[in-house]
Amino acid sequence: MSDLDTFRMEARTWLEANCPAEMRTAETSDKDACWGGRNFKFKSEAQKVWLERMVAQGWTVPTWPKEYGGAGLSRKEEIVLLQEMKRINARNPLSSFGIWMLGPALLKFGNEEQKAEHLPPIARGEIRWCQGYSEPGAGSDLASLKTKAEDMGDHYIVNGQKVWTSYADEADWIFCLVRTDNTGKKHHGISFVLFDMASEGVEARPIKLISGRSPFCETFLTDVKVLKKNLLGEEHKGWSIAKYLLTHEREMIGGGNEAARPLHELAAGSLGLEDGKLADPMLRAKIAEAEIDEWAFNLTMKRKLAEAKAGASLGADSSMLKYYGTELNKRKYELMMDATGHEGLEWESDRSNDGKMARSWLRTKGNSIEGGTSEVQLNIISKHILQLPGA
Amino acid sequence: MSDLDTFRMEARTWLEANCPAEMRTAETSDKDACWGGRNFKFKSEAQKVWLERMVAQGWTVPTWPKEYGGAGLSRKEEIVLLQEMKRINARNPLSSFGIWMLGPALLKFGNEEQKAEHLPPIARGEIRWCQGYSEPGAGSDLASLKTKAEDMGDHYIVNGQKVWTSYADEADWIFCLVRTDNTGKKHHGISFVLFDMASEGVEARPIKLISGRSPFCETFLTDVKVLKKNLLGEEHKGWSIAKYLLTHEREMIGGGNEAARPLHELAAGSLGLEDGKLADPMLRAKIAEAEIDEWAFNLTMKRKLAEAKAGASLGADSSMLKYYGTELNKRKYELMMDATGHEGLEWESDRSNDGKMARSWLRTKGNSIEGGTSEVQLNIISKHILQLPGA
Amino acid sequence: MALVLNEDEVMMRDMAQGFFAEKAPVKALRVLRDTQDETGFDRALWADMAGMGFAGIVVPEEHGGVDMGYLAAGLVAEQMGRNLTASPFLSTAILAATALKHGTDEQKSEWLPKIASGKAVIALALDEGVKHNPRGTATTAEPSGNGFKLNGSKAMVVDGHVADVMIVAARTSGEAGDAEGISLFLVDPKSKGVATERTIMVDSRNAARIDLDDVEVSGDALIGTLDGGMAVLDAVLTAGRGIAAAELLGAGAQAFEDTVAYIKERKQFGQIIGEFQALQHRSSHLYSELEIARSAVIGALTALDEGDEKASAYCAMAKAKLGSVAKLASQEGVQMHGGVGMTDEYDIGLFMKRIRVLQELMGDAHYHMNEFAVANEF
Amino acid sequence: MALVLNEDEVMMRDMAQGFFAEKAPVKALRVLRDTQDETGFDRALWADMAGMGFAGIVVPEEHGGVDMGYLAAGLVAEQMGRNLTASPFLSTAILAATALKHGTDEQKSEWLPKIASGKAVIALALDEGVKHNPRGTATTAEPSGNGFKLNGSKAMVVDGHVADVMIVAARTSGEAGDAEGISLFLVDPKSKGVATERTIMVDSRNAARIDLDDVEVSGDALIGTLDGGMAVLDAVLTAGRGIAAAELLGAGAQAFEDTVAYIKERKQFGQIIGEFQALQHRSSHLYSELEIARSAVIGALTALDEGDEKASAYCAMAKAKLGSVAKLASQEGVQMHGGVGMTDEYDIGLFMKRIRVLQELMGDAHYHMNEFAVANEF
Repeated sequence: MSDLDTFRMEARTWLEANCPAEMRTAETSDKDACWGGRNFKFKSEAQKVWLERMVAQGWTVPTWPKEYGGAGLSRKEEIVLLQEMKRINARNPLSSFGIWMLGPALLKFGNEEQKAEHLPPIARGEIRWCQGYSEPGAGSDLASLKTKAEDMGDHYIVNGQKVWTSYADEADWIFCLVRTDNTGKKHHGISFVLFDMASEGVEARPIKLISGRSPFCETFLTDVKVLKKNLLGEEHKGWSIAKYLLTHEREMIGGGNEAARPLHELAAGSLGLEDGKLADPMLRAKIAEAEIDEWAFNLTMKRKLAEAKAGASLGADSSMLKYYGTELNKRKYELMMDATGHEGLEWESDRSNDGKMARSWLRTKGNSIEGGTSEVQLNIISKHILQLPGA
Repeated sequence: MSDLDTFRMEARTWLEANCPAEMRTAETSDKDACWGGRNFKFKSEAQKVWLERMVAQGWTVPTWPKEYGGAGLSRKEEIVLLQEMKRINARNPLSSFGIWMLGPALLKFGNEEQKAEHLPPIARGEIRWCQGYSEPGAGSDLASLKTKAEDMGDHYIVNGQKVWTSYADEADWIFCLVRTDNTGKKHHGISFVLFDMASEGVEARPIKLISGRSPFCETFLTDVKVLKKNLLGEEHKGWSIAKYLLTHEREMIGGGNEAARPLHELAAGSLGLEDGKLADPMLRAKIAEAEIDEWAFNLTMKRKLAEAKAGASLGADSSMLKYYGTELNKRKYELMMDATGHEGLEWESDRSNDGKMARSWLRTKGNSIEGGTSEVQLNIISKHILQLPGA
Repeated sequence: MALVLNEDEVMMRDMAQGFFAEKAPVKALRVLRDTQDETGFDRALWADMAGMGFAGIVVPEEHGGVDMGYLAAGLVAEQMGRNLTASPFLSTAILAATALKHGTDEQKSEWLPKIASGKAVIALALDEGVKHNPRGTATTAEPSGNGFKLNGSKAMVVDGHVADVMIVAARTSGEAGDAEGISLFLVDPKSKGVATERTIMVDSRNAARIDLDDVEVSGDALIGTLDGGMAVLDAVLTAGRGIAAAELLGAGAQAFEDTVAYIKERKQFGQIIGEFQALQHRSSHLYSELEIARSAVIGALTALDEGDEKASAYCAMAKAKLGSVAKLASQEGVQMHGGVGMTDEYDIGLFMKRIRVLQELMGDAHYHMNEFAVANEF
Repeated sequence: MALVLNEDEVMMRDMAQGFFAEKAPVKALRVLRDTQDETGFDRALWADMAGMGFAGIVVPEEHGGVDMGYLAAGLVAEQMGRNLTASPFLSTAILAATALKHGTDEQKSEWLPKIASGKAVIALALDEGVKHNPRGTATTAEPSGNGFKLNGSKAMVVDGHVADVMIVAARTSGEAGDAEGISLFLVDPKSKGVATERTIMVDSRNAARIDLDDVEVSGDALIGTLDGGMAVLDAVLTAGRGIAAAELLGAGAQAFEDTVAYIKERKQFGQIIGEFQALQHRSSHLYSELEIARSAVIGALTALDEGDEKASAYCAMAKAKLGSVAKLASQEGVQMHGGVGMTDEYDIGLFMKRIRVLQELMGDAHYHMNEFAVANEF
C-alpha cells in the first residue's frame, strides 16, 4: 500500500468519525456557507463543531505548513482529502478569501512576522478578509488606482475610495492596493497593505445590483492609519503581488460557474417535447450548439490543467479560459431564460424561489466584467500569445 | 394627362417598335452584356441594333444633357423609362463604367473641353473605361497610393502599379489616381488623370481569384505619358473626386447582390421536406433568421432611398448599407452552400454549370473587401455617425 | 409603402417624445418599483395619456378615439420604450381596442369610448404555459344556461390585477393545439370563481396569473364568432407584436445611445474607452442592426395600416428582429458600461430587464422564426 | 482521460510535421491541380507515407500495421490539414481500415496488409443525396445466385475513381430512412455494371460519382452481418469524423497562423494592420475557439482509443465543433487578408475550399448538432 493509499484510509476513517451528519448534506443556498470572522454567527452547532474539528486537523488549509495552522500536506494528499470529503458529501468547513487569495500571497511575499501574525487566524476562521482593489476610476485599468497612502514615518495615512469590495461590510481585515508614489509610471508606486476594517475612517456600503442584493460594497477610506509593518512586500512594488492574485482570481471565475443540470433537460422539462424533439426547434439548435461548446470547454479546462501539471505554464491561457468560460456561461443563461419563458421572468415569489432564474441570469452579466473584462482578456491574448504589435 | 404620363406613352410606343425581340429575354450570363468599346464584338445583330437605336434616342444616358449624347430627361422621366424597359423585359443596351462612374464625375468636375471630348463616346459605347484606384500597398488605405506622376511641363510621366483594375485588359481608357505631390499629408497631392490604355508603357494582366477567372487585372505603368489637358479637376486635389466616386461605388455594391430565388426554396428543393419542414432543422432556423434580416435590409434600402428623395442626405449611412448588405450576402451564400451540400461543392461539370454555386459563394467573400472593407465601413460609421473619439 | 414619416406622424412623434420625457421618464418607473405601487402604473399619467389621444389612438372617431392608426401608435410606443414608461397602453389601447373593434355594436359602444377616455383598463388573458402559444389554449368554456362556464389558468396577463374587464381566450371545441375552436369572452374580474394574483416580474411592470374556476359569463360576452376566436386573436396579436416591436425599438435605441454617451466619457488606461476600435466596431455594428430594425418596425406597422395581406407576417417578423436586436443592444450596453452597468444605480440594467420581458411577450424571436418558416412552407 | 500528448505521440507529431512540410506542402496540391493530375494524389508520396507507417497507423501489427491508434492518426491528419496534403489517408488508412477490422479473417488477411503497405486504395461509397445521410441509403442489394446484385448511385465517394476496391453500403432490407437493413459489400470497380465518374470538387481533391447497374458480387463480399451494416458504419464514421476533425484542426490552425503572420506585416493607414484592436480582438477570439476545438479533437480521439462508450458521440461533437471553427478561421482569414485573400496566388483561399469540403464530409455541423439532440433525447 502506497503512502497515498495509507493517507486515504486515515482520512476516510477520520472524516467518517468527525463529520457531523448535518454537514454531509448539500448546501441549499449561499447562506449555508461558513465564512468565519469576528461577527460570524454559526447556523448550527454542527457547523461550529465541523469547523473546530477541521481546524484542529489543520485541514481548513491542508497544504499550509503546520506552524501556520495547516497540515503540511502535499498537493497529491490534498487531492485525496478532497476526494474523500466529496465521497461523503462533506461541506467545505470554511469559505475564506483569506485562504483562497491572501494566504498564497502571504506565503509567497510575506515576512516571517506577517505570516505568523495573519496566517493562523485565517486557518482558524477567526479573521475574515476582503479585497480592496478596484476604484470608481480604475476598473479594467486597475493600475490607474488613486487611493493615496501618505508616508508618516512608521505609518501611512490612507485616503480614497474602493469599489466592488466583496463582503466589505462583514469582513474584519482588508488587503488593499494603495498608491505610495505618484511620480513614475502607473504600475510603479503601488503598495500592498493590510489593515483592520474596524480602523477609524473606514466605511463600507453595500451596492445594489441589477440582480438585486449583492456582496459587493463601496468602501470609503478617510485618514485611515496603517502601520508600516502591515506593508506586504516592498513599498511601491505591490503591483507584482496584485498581478499574482489576479491570475488566481481569473482561473476561479473562468471555470467556476457550471450549472448542475444540462441545459437540454431544463428546457425539456420546461417546454416539453413534440415527437421526441424540443417544442421550440430554434432553441433546440442553440442548446445543442452551446452544449457541444460546453463539453469542449470543459475538456479544455482539463487539458490546460493537465498541461500545467506536466510542467507547462498556463500563462496567458488563463485569459483565454476566463474569456471563453464567462461568455459561454452568459450564453447558457440566456438560453435558460428562453427555455423558462414567463416563469423565468418572475422576480419575487415562492414559486420562482424569489426570482432565482432571473437573478442568476442577470448576475452572469457580471462574469465577463469582474476579474478583468472580456475585452481586457482579449487584449492580453493579443499581446502575450499572438504577439500582435501595439497590443 | 400629366407630362409624365405622356412621356410614359411615348416611351412605351418607341420601345415596342424599336427593341428587338431577342433583346427582350433575360441575360443568361455576364457574357451577354454589351460593354462597347473599340474591341467589343457584338454577340448578335440584335445587340448592335439595340445599342444604336438607344444611342440615337440619347437613352443610354437618359439624364445627361443632349449635347453630350444624353436625352436631358429628369430623374422622374428616367424612372419611367426604366419601368417601361422592365415592362417588356428589355436588356440594358450598354454596361459601362464610363456611364456609371466616370460620367457623373466628368459632369461635376470636368471642364467644357473634357466633357465634349469624353462624354459623347461614352454615351455611344465607343470608348470603354476602367478605373485605376487600388495599388498593392494601398487597398483600404487608398490615399496612401504611390503611383507617381512627374510634372514635365505640358504632360506628366506616370510610373507605378495599379491592382484590382476591372476589365483593364479590355478597356480603352482609364481614369486613374496618381500622386503629383509627395510633400504634404497623404490625402493631398493626389491627382485624377485620364489616359489611353493603348499608350506606351501600359500593361494589364488578369488576376486569377479563388473563385476562378475574374475581370480584375494588375496594371503596370512604366513611363506613361499623360497630357495635362487630361487632368480632371485641380492638380493635387483629386482625392475629392475619388471620394465622390467611392460613395457611388459603395451604394452599388451594398444593394446589388440579391439572389433571385428565396433561400428557403433553394433549400427545400435541395434537401426536401419532412412533415412539411426542411429536413435539416438547424439550417431551417438559420434560413428563417437570414430571410427576416433580408426583408428588413431591403426595407432599409427603400427607406433610405425614400429619405434621400425627401431631401435627407444619405451620408455615412451608405457605409452602413454597404457593410450590412455585403455581410448578409456572405451569410446567405454560406447557407446556400449548406443547402446544396455535395452538389454545391462541384467545381467543373455541366451538372453544376461549371461550379456556379461554389464560385459564386467564393466570389461573395470579396463583397466585404472591395469598395472599402467592412472594417473601413465600421470605422466610417464610428467616426461620422456615432462621432466616437479618435475614430 | 411610405417608409418616411409624414408631417402628422412627425408631429405625433415629437409630441410623444416631449410628453414621456417630462411626465414618465425612467425615474418614474423606479418610484413605482421602489414604493411597491399596487397599481403598477400611475393613473394620473394614464389620464393624461388619454387626454393626449394616446389611449384612443386606434379607436374609431365615432367611438371617441383619434383613429390615427398603428404606425402612429408605434411612434408613441417607441417613446415609451425610450423612457421605460409604465402604462396600460399595450394591454388596453392596443390589444383590447383591436379586439373590441371585432365586437358587437353593443360591445363597441360600451367599451371603446371607455378605452379612448382612459376610463377602463382591459387585459388580454391568453397564455397558459411558460411560452406564448395561442393554439395551445386549454382553458375551457362550456355551454351553461344562456352563457358559458369557464375553467382554466392564465399566466403573464399584462395589467390583469387592475383590469376592469378581461378578454379571455377559451376553448369551445377541439383540443389544445388546434387553431379552430377557440372563442374570446369578456369576463368581469369580480365574477365569482376568478382568482387574480399579481406576479412581480423582472421588469417591475404589471403581470398576473388568473385562475378561472366555474366562472359564469352570459352569451353576449362572446367577442367574434363561436370557435372562430383565432381570427380576432390574429388581428390582436398582429397589432400587439407590431407595437411591442416599436417599444423594443425605443428601448434598444435608448440603451444604445446611453451606452455610446457613456463610452465617450469613461476613461480607462488613460484613454476614453470610446477610442478603442474594438468597441467602435461593435457599436457601429449595433447601429447598423438598429437601423435595419427600425425599417422592420416602420414597414410592419405601415403594412398594418394599409391593410396589406402580409401585415400579420410582417409584424411577426418585426417582433422577431426587434427581440434579437434590442437584446443585443442591452447586452452590449451592460458590458460596455463595465462594473457600473451591473449596478442598480445606472439605467442600463433596467433596459435589459424590460427588453427581456417585451421580447418574451406575444412570442419571442425563436417563436416567430419558426412561424415564419411554417408560413413559408419550409 | 489523458489530454496531454505522451512521448510517443509527440514524436509522431514531430515526425509528421517534418514529413509533410517537406514532401507535400501546399504547393504540391497546386501542382496536382494545375497539371490536372488524373490520380489526384502523388502515388510516390503515398508509398512514402506507407513507409513511415502512416498507411497502417490503425492496422493491427499482425496484419502489417503499426497499430498506434486514432489519436496518433489524428496527429498525422492535423499535419496533412496544415499542408493541404492530398493522399488516400482518410479513405483508405482510416475508413477502409476501420471497416475491414470488422471483416472476416479472409478479408482482413487479404486487405489490411495491402492497406498498411500502401498497395491498395479503398473507397467508401456511402452517400447518395446531396447531404450526408447514412440511414437514407437507398442503393439496393438483392440476393442473386450465391451472392447479391447491386443497383443504385453514390456521390462524393472520396478516391472513388482510383480505388482498387470499394466498400459499398446497400440496403438488403427495410426502406430508406431505416437504420436497420443496410449491409456493406466489397465491390471491384472493374466489375460489370460499375460506372465511375470523377467529380472535380472545389478543393481540387478526389471525389467520384459511382453508378451501380446490376453489379454482381459474391456472398463473401459481405463485411459484417447481413442487415447489420450500420454497426460497422458507426465505427467507420466515428473514426472518420474524428480524423476529419483533426484535419480540420490542422487546416484551421494553419489558416489562422498564416493570417496572424500576414496582419503582422501588412501596412495600411501608416500602421501595421495587426495593431488595429478590432482585428486583435477577432484574432484572440479565434485563438480561443481553436484552443477549445483542439481539446475537442484530442478528447474525441482519446475516447475512441480508450473504447469509451461515448466515443461515437464525442467524435461527432468534435466534427461539429471543428466544422464551425475551421470555417470561421478561413472566413476571418480571407477577410483579414483583404484583396490578396481573394487571389489564387495566396494560400488562404485554398484553405477555405478544403475546409468547406471537409466540414461537409460525413456530416456538417448542423447534422451533428441535430444528432446530438436526438441522442440526448431533446
